[in-house]
Amino acid sequence: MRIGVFICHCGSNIGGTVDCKSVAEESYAFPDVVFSTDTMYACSEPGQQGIIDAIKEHNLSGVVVASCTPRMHEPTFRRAVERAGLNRYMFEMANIREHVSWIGKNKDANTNKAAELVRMAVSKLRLNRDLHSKSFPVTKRVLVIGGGVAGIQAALDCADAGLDVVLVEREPSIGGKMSKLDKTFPTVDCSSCILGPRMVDVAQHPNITLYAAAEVESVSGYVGNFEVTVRKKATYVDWDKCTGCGLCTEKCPSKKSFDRFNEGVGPTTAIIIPFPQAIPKKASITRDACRQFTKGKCGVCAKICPTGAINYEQQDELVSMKVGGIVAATGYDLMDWTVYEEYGAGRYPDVITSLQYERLLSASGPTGGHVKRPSDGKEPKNVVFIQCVGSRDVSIGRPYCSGFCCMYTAKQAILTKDHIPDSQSFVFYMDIRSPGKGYDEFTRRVQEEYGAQYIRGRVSLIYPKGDKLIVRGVDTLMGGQQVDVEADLVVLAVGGEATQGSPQLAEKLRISYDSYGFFMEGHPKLKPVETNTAGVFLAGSCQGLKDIPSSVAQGSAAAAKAIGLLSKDMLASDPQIAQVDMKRCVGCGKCIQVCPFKAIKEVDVRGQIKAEVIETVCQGCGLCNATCPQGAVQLSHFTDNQILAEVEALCRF
Amino acid sequence: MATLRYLPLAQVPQWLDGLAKSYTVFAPAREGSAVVYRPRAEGSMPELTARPTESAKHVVFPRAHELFSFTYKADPAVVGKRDLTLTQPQDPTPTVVFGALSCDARGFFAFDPVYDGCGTKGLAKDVYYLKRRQNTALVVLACRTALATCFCNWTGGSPASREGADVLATLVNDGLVMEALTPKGEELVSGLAEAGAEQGAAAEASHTAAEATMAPVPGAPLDPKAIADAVLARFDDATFWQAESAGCLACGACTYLCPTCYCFNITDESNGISGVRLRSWDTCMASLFTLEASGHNPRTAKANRLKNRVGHKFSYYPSLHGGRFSCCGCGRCIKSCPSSVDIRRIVQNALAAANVKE
Amino acid sequence: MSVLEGKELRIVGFLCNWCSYGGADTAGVGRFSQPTDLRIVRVPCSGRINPLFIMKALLSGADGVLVSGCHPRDCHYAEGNYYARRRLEVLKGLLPTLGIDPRRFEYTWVSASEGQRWQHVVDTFTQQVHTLGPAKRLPDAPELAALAARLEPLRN
Amino acid sequence: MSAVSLGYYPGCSGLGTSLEYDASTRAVCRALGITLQDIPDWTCCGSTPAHTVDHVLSSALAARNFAQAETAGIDDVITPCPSCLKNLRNALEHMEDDLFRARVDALTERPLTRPHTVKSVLQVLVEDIGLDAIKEKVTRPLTGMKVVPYYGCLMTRPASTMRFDSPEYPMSMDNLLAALGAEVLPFPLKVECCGASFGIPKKEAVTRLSGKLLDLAAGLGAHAVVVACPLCQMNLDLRQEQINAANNTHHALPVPYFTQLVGYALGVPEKELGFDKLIMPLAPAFTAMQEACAKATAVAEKKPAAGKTEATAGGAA
Amino acid sequence: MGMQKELQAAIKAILPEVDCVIGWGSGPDPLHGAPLFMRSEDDANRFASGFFAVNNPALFLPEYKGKKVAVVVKGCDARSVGQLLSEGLIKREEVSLIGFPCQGVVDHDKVAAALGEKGEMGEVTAVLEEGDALVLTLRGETVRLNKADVTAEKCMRCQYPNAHIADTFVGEKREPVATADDFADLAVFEAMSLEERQAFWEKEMSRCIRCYACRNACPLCVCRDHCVATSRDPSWLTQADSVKDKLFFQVIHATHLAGRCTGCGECQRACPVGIPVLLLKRSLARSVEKLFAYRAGIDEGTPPLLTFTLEEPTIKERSW
Repeated sequence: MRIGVFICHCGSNIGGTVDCKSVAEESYAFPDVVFSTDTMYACSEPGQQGIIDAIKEHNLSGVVVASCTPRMHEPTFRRAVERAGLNRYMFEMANIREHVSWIGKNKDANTNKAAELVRMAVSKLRLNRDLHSKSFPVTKRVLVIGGGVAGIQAALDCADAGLDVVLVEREPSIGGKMSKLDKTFPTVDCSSCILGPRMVDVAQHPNITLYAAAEVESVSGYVGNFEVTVRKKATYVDWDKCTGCGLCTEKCPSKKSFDRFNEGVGPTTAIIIPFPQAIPKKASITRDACRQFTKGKCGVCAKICPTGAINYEQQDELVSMKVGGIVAATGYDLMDWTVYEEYGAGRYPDVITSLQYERLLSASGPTGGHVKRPSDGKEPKNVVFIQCVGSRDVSIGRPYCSGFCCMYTAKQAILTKDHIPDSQSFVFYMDIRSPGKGYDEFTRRVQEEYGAQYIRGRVSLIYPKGDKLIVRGVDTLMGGQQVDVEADLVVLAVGGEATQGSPQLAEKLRISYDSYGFFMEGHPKLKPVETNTAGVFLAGSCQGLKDIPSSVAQGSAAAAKAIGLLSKDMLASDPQIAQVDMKRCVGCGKCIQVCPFKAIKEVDVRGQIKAEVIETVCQGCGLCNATCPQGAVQLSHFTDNQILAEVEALCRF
Repeated sequence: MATLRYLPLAQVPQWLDGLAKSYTVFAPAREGSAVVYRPRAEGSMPELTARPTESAKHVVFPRAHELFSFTYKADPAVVGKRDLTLTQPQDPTPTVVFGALSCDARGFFAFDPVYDGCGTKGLAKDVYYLKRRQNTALVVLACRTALATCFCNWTGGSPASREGADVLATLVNDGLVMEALTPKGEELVSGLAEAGAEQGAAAEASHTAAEATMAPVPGAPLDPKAIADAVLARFDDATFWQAESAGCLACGACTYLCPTCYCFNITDESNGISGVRLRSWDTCMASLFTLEASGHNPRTAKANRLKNRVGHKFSYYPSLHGGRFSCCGCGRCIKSCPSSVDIRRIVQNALAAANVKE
Repeated sequence: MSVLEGKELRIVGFLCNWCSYGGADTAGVGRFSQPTDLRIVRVPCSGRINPLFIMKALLSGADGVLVSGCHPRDCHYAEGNYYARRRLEVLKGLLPTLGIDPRRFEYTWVSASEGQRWQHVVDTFTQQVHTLGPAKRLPDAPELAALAARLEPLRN
Repeated sequence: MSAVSLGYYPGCSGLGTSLEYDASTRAVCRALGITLQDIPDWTCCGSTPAHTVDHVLSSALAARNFAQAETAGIDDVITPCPSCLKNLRNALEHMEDDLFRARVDALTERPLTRPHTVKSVLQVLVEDIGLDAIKEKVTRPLTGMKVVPYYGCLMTRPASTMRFDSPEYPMSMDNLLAALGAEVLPFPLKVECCGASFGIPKKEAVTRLSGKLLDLAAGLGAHAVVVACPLCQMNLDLRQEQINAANNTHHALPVPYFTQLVGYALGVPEKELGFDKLIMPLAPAFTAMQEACAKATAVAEKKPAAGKTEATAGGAA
Repeated sequence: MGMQKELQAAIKAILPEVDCVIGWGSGPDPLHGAPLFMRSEDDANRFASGFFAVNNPALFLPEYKGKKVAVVVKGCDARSVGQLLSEGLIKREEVSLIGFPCQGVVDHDKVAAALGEKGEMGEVTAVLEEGDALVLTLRGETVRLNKADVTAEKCMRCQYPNAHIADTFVGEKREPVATADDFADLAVFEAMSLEERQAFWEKEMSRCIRCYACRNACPLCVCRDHCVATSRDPSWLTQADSVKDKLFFQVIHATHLAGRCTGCGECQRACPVGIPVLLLKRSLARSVEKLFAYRAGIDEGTPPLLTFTLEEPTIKERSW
């Protein structure tokens, strides 16, 4: 074998703490290395050309690049060696940036470590073999999980591109958080006016199948051919018959049900259509609130329904389907702010969340758009907004910025003035974060034109005094002086968190999530809507909190990825899969027993039982390899001998 | 007959310590339940009662023998040029095996023709083997009794055979009567006191007594040709070998303990730029022994492999090397077989089968 | 010369590609400085790690071996780390019988987002191995040992 | 909970400004079957003056007290004073670090050999003895007395050190007083600062901060502000006149320790509870309580259907 | 002996239904038995059970896959059969088991040690069993040995002397010697420090001749001709005569048997140079029993390392 080694300086990223030149010199002594050099940026165009030229000039049959993490540029360099005529798997990377130069301070130790990592890579490369992909057909259907604005955008884009789309929404209606908003920043245009038509498009699009009040039960399979089961939850209303006339909701005698859509601002009936623009516009029964279920008798809705759609016996229904790609757009929830005892932990009715305030402001909300405070229905004059409630707060384990609260608080202060001209808004803030087109101007307008008083400081206590709430904070711009504001209403800009059930869904999708439940993108910069599981994409706040424009952009981006994936009739399988050495297999079946993908089957080879890998099903985890006692199953590109060679390159010296 | 010498038992360690100045001395040592030939620890008394579990062949024919080592070194001046350096191992030092059994000594007779150009002029000689063979002196300790598994008399041997030994040592009362049989042997014992006549007689008596404990050769007198023919006659008798090998585990204990099994494998054990070429013991009882590069294996069943072992020892080898068995009858393969496979019984069954059919 | 004499010990890490290798990358991106002893072998999944790789390393002269995979429930391949957990735990129990201090081998779970945790794991384990000092090495075959001695000058 | 034996660390104020806290704590423990064993030759806990200067030295002072406890065979210690508690706990926490511990050990004669715990009297009453057990022993319920519990800044904070109740809105003393029969008013400022540390250097801070507490308590109609900290008590009680003067108010709110009220309810004789040490007399609170009781009884008698109301309020001090 | 005759009768009864019956016959000397493959009444007459019937006949069963065979089993042999069955390596309908109450078997190393200076085992010309004693004849003299002193260790802690799975059971079931395995042998070993243990293995393994009798005597080693010990792809071991490679093989063997080894001890018995290789497997068996409450060959279900549970209550993961 003729190996070429390229040590990348990555500017000063590596070169600053690793002596790249001496690593290159040392590498020349490694077995089968016939060429070694250091290079400033291996991934750059001239860097890649240098590799290609060296392959040709020195007739190299394998290449090692020591640079950044293979999770970053392995595909880049594989393509480069391929351009030079080598098989893309005749390439190895040594990670001397993330694992060496960026974490070690001692240059000698770093240089030594880098050289050893190169030796490991060379030792493995010597055992690499050409690998070739197989192709398999794909299912041209996309599953979109979550019908908020991001999911709606992804579903419509995919459907417009001609793909079949299955949209699954947990709530009885799509629309997500955006449908609860009164207006949107920075244009202060009506939320339902811009979202409503898109929701209708979803309902009417011939390529979209919508399952509302449904959740993803299980996912198996692999990119191009996932098997998905959806659980349609019992709504006790036959939606095929329901016309959405709303008669049942008018007559329902149980009127104290928690109103989920209105964030609990005022009660609702046990049978509901969540809001007038709901898609699908169908009724559903809240079981816990319904007298038919709690008391065993009522049946008013059944009696009154003109189409006989009410069915108290309805059961959950499981629907299975095959899809080629999946877009997760599950959004966010507000965090449980009642951990803040100093804000009353829910004891004071006039301390409400920003989303509750949206419902108070909304013309379609329970108060018809009149701002009335919950305790006594009075119109508040002094409204205090507290930002960063559950954001940027290490003490409750929420160190991140929710990103959109500064903007919606500003919007709400403007709306407050619009609704109650003689009101005064106070905003306690930590920093005003308004990067975005027209955003900062917006936050200035609320102060300059609408007279909202912005106080830079945290609030340490809210306590009632008479029918007022005293909001005690600090004004850090006034030398840290304590300020007490008498408020009629306090609105908390509660931060977001990954929506309930995110980790469980991630486990079903086999994607990663961070400690807050947000799904992990494939790469923070270069793969923002892809995940590490091929065929699964992310859109909207499930990946990290974001505002409407960003969510919509991501919805489109995820759709573009899904469309790109399914634009081909056939997909190439990853050839890094398990292979059985038939001669050595004794047919003991242990590999079949452990394979998580059922990718190994028993075959009869001239009367003897043997294991055989189904190439398009194998995902390349290598569990079979580690299980087979005689090593008859080997994971290509990560064979026993390759890993042993790496171990020996480290230990036998 | 050379002068007999006498070494009191108590002086054995001291004498061996003396030899250790000019020789590497191997002697039987008890380790766990086994007795093995070990480079002797200074001042130690060798195990003289229990017979060694293993044969002494590894002294001359190590389990893994370094033939040479190699290193590739990059030439910085010429891109891609590698200089290969080969290094020969050091020559073996003069070695003495003290306490070999007479069957061990005779076992080397099976090796010699194979490694010495097969006795044929012009064929390569195996210097690695020959150097060690020539450098090694064998002090044979005469057996005083036969064990149930002993059958050296089948192969022309006896408990106190002088064949192949450089010195024959016989335990009498509280000392060893030493009889040098070769100049190499003479060099070893020349410093010892002469033995008395009664000591010589006692040694002789011990030899005779040991001989008496040997079970007689079946169907005496011994007819090696008849045995060779009978074993060969069973070549195509699969049923015979299946039955004989039914209890066989196909492990290599028999061949690795055998003083006459000389088969080997050659591997390069390298790490990176350097490595060694090893010649290591191989066993015909293993499947890999006959695995061909094509993937084909003519001997996948243990019956085939057992047939080869017995056939080789009693038929094929003799046909190439003047009728001599490549078996010295030490019985270690029987004694240590986990399944008590008895090579004598296989030969006898072959003879019986030959008699029935002819 | 490979090991910085007296300063570094030989620590081998086996990391799954999806979580822990990513976590180590995240630590790098965050410039979370770590001791330099560890060398990482990348494998697709902790389920790929045959416990014998660890034994191979320990018997071949590693002073410590660290395995890290996805947290339970997070395995990219759904189940690999569950098998790994059982196998590695059993392996750990065998080490004392071989005369190897079980503290020379640890396994843990680090996700791709846990750069800081990875730093902590590396710090802690490296310190642990340094407390134990260099492992006693089993003798090589005499011929290999002699070879190593002969080759020593060539390496410099 | 049967007989409990605990080491007792009174703290410096227990010998001076809060004699009544110390006395009532001992009396209450006696009444509840808790045997207190004083740490022999105890010294300063290393609190405020020391820990602002040198953490090691401060911890060494605390460690000396634990070492003294060891000589008497005591492992588990209680103290009434939250400030002492915080520093004793802090020291134990710091000493989990071997390096820190070595530095402490170098300063003390006797390194600690055993693990120790330290709790507040309030925590022991609420968590170990239990409200039910206390309720059972109440012979003189405080029915009719309106109280606000004031925990002070330290009793539950820092949360990671105190590990007791909610740091922002604790309820343990509320519940305890309710168990005694008192009417506990929700007091939003229950953990606010009284200004204790500024008692000497910046008196106006005290008058402002403590004034706010008294204003709210009076506004709520409380008969007494019940406290658990000697420093709070001193500010609110001893300085109440100064506060009144500075803020132009006319408060006369008694500021008893919770132990005093527990002791009273359990039937401990008043003289053992040090009521006489309070600057703002407690008597009006009891009077108010009795009046409220009488009113309630009268209302109850007017409504025969309501059944018998228990009114066994005892005499005031 | 009654038992012998009864077993022979049972063997003869089943002979017509099977390809062969695997049991024990006599060996090359009076102290050794040997596996016996019976196809005729004559063969059955040569059947010999008892103290010298040491071999584990379960070893041979996978070779007979596809044929129906009967096998005479001691309690420990039945455990091996049970494990082979639970792993699907043999089929229940192809195996017929004849069980009997095992009274324990000989440990040849103990006999050799007991004889000491009196002579070697190979010199013994006759053996008589007299109650609790063995009467040996060698060099014209008789030597009495206490059977208990020369009984295999595994029998001294035997919990399952009566084959727990048997199609035919001959004789009355006997009380087990022990009700639980206290792993006392490991405790003895573990009295050594870690350094001493390492030195112990270094010394013991140095005399290994790499014959792989340990492996080939193991009824659960399924790889047979394809063992990684000698393969070059994968290449786990070198051919060097090194303690490292030899010990590593023992680790390979033991880990491959983790959760599967039934403790029959054949590996150790087969070792021609007497290396205590069972120790490693005992250590693993103890871990497996502790972690997964699993006793190979006895407990039903998948061997613990071929399955998992989401929560592992017994595995205390290290809190970093």
